Amino acid sequence: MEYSELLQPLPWTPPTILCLVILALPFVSFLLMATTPNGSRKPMSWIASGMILFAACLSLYLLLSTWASPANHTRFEWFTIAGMPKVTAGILLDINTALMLVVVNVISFLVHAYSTAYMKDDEGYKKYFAFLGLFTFSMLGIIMADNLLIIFIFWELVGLSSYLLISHWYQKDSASKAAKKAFIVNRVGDAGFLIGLAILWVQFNTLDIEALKVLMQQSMLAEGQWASSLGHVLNADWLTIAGIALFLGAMGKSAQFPLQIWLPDAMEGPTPVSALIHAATMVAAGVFLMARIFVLLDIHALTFIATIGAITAFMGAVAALTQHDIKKVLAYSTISQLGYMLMGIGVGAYDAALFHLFTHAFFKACLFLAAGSVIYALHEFEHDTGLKFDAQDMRNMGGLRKKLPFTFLAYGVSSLALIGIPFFSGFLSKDALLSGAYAWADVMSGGGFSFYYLVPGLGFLTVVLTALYMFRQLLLVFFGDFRVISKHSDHSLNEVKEVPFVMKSALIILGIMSLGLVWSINPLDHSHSWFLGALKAPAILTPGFDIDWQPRLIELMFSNHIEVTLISITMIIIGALTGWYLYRPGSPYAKSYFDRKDTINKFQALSYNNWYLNEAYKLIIEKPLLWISNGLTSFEKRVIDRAIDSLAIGNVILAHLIGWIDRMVVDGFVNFSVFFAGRIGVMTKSLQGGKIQSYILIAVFGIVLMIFWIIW
Amino acid sequence: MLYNHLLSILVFLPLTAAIVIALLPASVKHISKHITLGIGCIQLILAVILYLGYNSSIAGVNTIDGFQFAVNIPWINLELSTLGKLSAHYFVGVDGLSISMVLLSIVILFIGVISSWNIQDKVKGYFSLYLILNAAIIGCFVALDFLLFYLFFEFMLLPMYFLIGLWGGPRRDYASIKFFLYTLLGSIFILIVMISLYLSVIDPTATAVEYGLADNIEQVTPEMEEKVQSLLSNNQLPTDKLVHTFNMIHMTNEGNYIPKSVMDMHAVRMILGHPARLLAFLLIFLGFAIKIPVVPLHTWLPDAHVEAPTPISVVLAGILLKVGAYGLIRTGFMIIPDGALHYSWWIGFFGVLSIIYGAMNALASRDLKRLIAYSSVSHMGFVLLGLASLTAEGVSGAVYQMVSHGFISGALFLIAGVIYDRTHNRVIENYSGLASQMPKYTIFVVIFFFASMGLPGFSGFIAEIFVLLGAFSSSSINGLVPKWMAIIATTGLILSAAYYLWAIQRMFFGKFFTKGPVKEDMLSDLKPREYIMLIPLFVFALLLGIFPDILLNLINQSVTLFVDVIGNHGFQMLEK
Amino acid sequence: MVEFIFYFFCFVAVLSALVILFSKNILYAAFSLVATFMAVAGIYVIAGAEFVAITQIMVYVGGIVVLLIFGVMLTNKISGKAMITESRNKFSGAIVMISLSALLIYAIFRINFSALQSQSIIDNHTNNPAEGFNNINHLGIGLMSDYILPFEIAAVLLLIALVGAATVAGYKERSDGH
Amino acid sequence: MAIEHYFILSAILFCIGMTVIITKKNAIVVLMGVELILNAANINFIAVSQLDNIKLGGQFFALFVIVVAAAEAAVGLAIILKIYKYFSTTNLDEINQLKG
Repeated sequence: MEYSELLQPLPWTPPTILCLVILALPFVSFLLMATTPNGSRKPMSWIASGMILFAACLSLYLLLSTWASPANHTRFEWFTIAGMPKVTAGILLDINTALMLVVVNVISFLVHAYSTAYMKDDEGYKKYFAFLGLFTFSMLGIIMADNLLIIFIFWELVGLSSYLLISHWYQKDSASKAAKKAFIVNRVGDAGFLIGLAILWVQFNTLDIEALKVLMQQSMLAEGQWASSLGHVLNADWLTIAGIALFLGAMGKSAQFPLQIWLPDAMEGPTPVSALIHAATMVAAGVFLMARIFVLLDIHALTFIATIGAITAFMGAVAALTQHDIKKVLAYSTISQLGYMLMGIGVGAYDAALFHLFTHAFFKACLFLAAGSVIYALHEFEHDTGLKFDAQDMRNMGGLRKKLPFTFLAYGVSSLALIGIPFFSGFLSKDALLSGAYAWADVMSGGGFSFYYLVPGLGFLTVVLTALYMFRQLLLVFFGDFRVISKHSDHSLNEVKEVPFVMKSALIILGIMSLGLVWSINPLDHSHSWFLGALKAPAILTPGFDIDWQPRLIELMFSNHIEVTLISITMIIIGALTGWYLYRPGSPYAKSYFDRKDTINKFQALSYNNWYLNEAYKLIIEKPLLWISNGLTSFEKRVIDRAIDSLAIGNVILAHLIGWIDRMVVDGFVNFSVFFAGRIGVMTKSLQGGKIQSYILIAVFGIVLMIFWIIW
Repeated sequence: MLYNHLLSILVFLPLTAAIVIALLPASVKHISKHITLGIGCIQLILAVILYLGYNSSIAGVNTIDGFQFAVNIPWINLELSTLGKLSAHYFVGVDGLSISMVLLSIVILFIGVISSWNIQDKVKGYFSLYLILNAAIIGCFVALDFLLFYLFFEFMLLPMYFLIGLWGGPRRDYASIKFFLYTLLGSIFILIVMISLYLSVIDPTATAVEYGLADNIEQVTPEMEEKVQSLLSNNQLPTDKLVHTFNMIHMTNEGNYIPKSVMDMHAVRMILGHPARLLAFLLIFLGFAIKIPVVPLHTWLPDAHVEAPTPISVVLAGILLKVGAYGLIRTGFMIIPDGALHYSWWIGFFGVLSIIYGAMNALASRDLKRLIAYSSVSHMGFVLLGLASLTAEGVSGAVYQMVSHGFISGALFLIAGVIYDRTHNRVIENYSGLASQMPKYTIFVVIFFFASMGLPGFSGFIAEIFVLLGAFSSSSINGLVPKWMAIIATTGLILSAAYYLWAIQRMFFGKFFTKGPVKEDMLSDLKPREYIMLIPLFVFALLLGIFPDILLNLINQSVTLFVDVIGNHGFQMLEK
Repeated sequence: MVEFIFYFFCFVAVLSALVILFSKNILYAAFSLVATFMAVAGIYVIAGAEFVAITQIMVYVGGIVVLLIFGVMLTNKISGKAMITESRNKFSGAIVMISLSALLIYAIFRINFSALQSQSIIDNHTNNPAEGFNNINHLGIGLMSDYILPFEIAAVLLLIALVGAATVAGYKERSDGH
Repeated sequence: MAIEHYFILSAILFCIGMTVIITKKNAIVVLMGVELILNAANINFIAVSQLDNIKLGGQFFALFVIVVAAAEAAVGLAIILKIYKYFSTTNLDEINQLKG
């Protein structure tokens, strides 16, 4: 029937075979690193990097060769479950996939290369590279898979590799706790993902994305019921819930409110890992997933996504304002940027969201690696001088631009990209996103004012905050005095050395990718971007979706982007000036900041503690959960077990009772009858006591009885 | 020739060996473990033959001809004058549901032998009991005659009791008696139902012979059986010509029920105001629920696991729990489908309750083995939920979970055994940072913990996801299990991640130190024998996770028929 | 007056009978037996049976009680001590006897004597005996006519009893003498 | 004189006599009890004979009873004497040859 057509196996084509090779390379690297002896770790790591480089080249070739060509799809039957259409698996290579392949492989390669220097003295060097391979493999799996089930599988696997990499320094309690937290929070999202899958499975009995698209289009929405062409009927709400549930998966992985708490903690992992996983690729998987299933979402789910995205963008930016840790700032910034992307998905700016994903991947990776360089340099400094200080605390840094000029350059370029300064990549993608959001608010509110404007409003507000915290970071790290030295005057700044070449080269490549010119011929207008030209938002196929919605959005987006650009530039200037004013070298505010221990007001505390989400979770979920668990255990011990025990004891008592009854009653009866007979004998014998008077007595007694009987 | 007797060999070979070991002179008692290992090897070879010879396109389930490797020999025949004739057969055979269990059992039992290699104490007794257990387990999975099934089912109890009670930990007396009482209680419920079924069901073939339609069993044609059944339904058969049977397959056939008997499907008898068949299902469910185990009848499990020696924990978690689930499928669901449908909401509810309750308790466990035991409770809840949904996905998922949990929980108990072997202490907080001291061990722990929490790539994932899909779709396909149960069950996945990761974090990560009675020099990394045990389980869990067809091919036909029979047939009956 | 005498005799009879019952000394018992007999004889007189009363006194007091006292003396070695007899079965005897007497008295009160008396032919004579009516005459005539056979038998019985008594009491010595 | 009074006296004497028979250890005292009982019976006879003045049946019976009582007393005493010779006691407790 229809299913056999929908899910028919599709043959392998050269591009998909290439995909398979690309997928296999990191896995082979993982196996190599996992099985080879520790002695050969250096050369093996170079081989691993080489394999990723090869994969990157292949994916670049793949991108170029499949540019603007229709999607390549290969599908094969995976397994059969009783009475159901076959469960398939396969590779779906479209433009998104090809682009993501390049991004993941390139960044992965750069991180591999960077790590050979960064991790060179680490005990777990081999383990580290193995897990990097595993991660790359899983990430590529998400990108290529044509089936939500497969995506889910790799989805969990990236969670696993993220877990393993965060807990790389497992001897540190904070690292192992962070890893655990990351995995569990991701699991929460995954549970939602699973429910989304279940809803789709119930309706369509398949999870193949291409088939789902067809089936979704065929399904009907009428009278509050959502009927699939299979005849399965659900309440229409489930259509929205399916979208939201799938988004829940993305919320977990992409650290969206309220599941963003794991990402800052994940900075416990090595910095290159943070760059690869927690900035560039894995956290973007949520965005990628949403893009994959974009056409299956309905308007309510989209609104939900946009709202959550905007809230997260704002919350992340606020939290980034007051962090001391150089990586934490970047982590919150990542959360914020991911919020932007998902807001983009939610507002229908599909292409802008993906565009931002790619630009962000590069500049954020660059930022992280640059931050890694700073940390590396300071660690070396710490090592050389024997000073003890926290190499990640920005309050200890300052003035490093002189000693780490190269790092400063990369950091500056990518910071500007992140802030969204014109001529840098971030400007293009962020503007596209904001104009999309603005257009969406216009469309949704139907011209009048409404709460929909809060979404672009939060977006613009976040621009201010982004500029503020990035300027703050730049100023704190690279300008002013090197504060460790100013505290310990017997050392000089000269002892801080620039990082090795291999690290620098990674920064170069990523820094270049942060420039606007790479992405667009006209770096002031995102609509001229070659990139956006290639990405086109697909038409949403959900039943009951307004067909005019997307064209109207695009129309408005084009018309409003000039004003959006102006607004955002104004916002950036405001943010940048505030940042400069507060944290310029020698400013009183900055001075007081370096000395104080605690946050000075409620707002700062709120920001520093990431809106107290951790505490809230502890209070609302963790504590009650543990309390209930312990309660259940003691309930089991005290109530169930005791009931069982007392049942057993009662049984024993009953047995004893029955034993007693047996002895006393049953045996007693026998004994008694014997005793009774004997007694009777004794009694009658005693009557025959030879005592005549006794006989007479009894006779008289008899007479008494007789008289008694007669007169009554 | 071999095919016909394959199952019998599988059952009676260990039994014979048990007798041989019991008769060994004390001077050569050390070879008893070699004998047991040899039997295990032979069984493995036979299992391969079984797997290769099995025709997965035949469903079995409720058709006598559909069972493969079947042997059906009269066993007990009694003339009961006016009560008719009693006939119990030695009837064994496998279909998709049971062959997976048989294969699982053989593998786990083999691994159990390797794990028992270090037993020093009362070697002869241990291994002969182990072999008796072996025979009873396989017998239970292949028996198709209720009496035979019950016999094997009860037979498992005794060696298990002694194995826990004699070779167990410090509180073994308590644990073994608790185990014994619980399961004995369950058996009694099953016995009641078995007898009432026996009184209600006839063997149409034998009755045809008895009635004079044919001279012997070979000559009986399906038409004759139909004639017997129509005569029976019209009350035209004299009672002394009825041949009562324990045959489970006959029990699934509506036509074989004596009108107005206790379990009659047409005119429902009421007992205490409840339909007798529903009560019977309830009893069967209770009986097997203890074995599965279902919260709140599970408290024997943590104690039994904690006190049992490692190999016995492995067998207990890997196979014995599955006997409960398998029995529920084979008897409860197949014979009384109307009851299964009527109570499906409750079955699903108890499944979900087990999932959450088990996970919560695991979260609060301070003992590694207890944690794993509770995780077993939690995972067996998925089996129940899948069965309750009675959708193809759900039931497949449930059967898959049974097999998958067999491998994974077996491995988990081996893992707990590794640490117990070295330190005789399983309290989680006594350890920290084991990853730096025992890196290889840690790798296996992480692998199996993740496998158990349903990480994709391992068998548990396929099982759990299909159970959840099935439970979710049940409400729109047959309306048996509401959606919220599936949604709550997914939180079980989160909780399982929580307790496993927390355990990993506490025991394996962090700075290396030990507390309490545990000394640092006790901890050495894995030994070759332990690799031999863990690697096969790892391979099986991985294979089943990546190529689910290996198992699904075996069970698909049976599951399809099973769902079809119960779904359609049961609903018809329930309406009556 | 007659009632008073009757009750007096009743009182004496019962009292002396109780002395027999409660006294430990056998001789006291024997003598109070005499008193009882005398009182009973008095009651006979009141009941209009003078001859029986005389016979009572002669036979009992003159014969039986003397015999009894002889018996007492013959069976007790007199050594200055009082002749004491113990009691036994006190409690059960008391219970049985109290209940018996209670039952008897209850039964007597249940009897409707007035009906009995009204049906009696001689009803009037009871209260007013005819003048010149002589009991002894009637008794003598009766004994020699209507009751001759019992009278003779009683005589023979008495004879046999006395002979037998003498034989029993004295036989042993002779047999010993053999 | 109401006839019940005779009956009541007779009943009381009978009971006392019976009690004497049952409780006393000495055989001769027991014999006294027997005499009391016979007297009680006689009282009844005499009382009833009041209702039958002409025929005097009660008085005749009373006379015969007295005669028989005399004979009984004679024989009884003879036996007691014999017993005393044989057992050297008249204590009935010690004479338990009839003990089963």
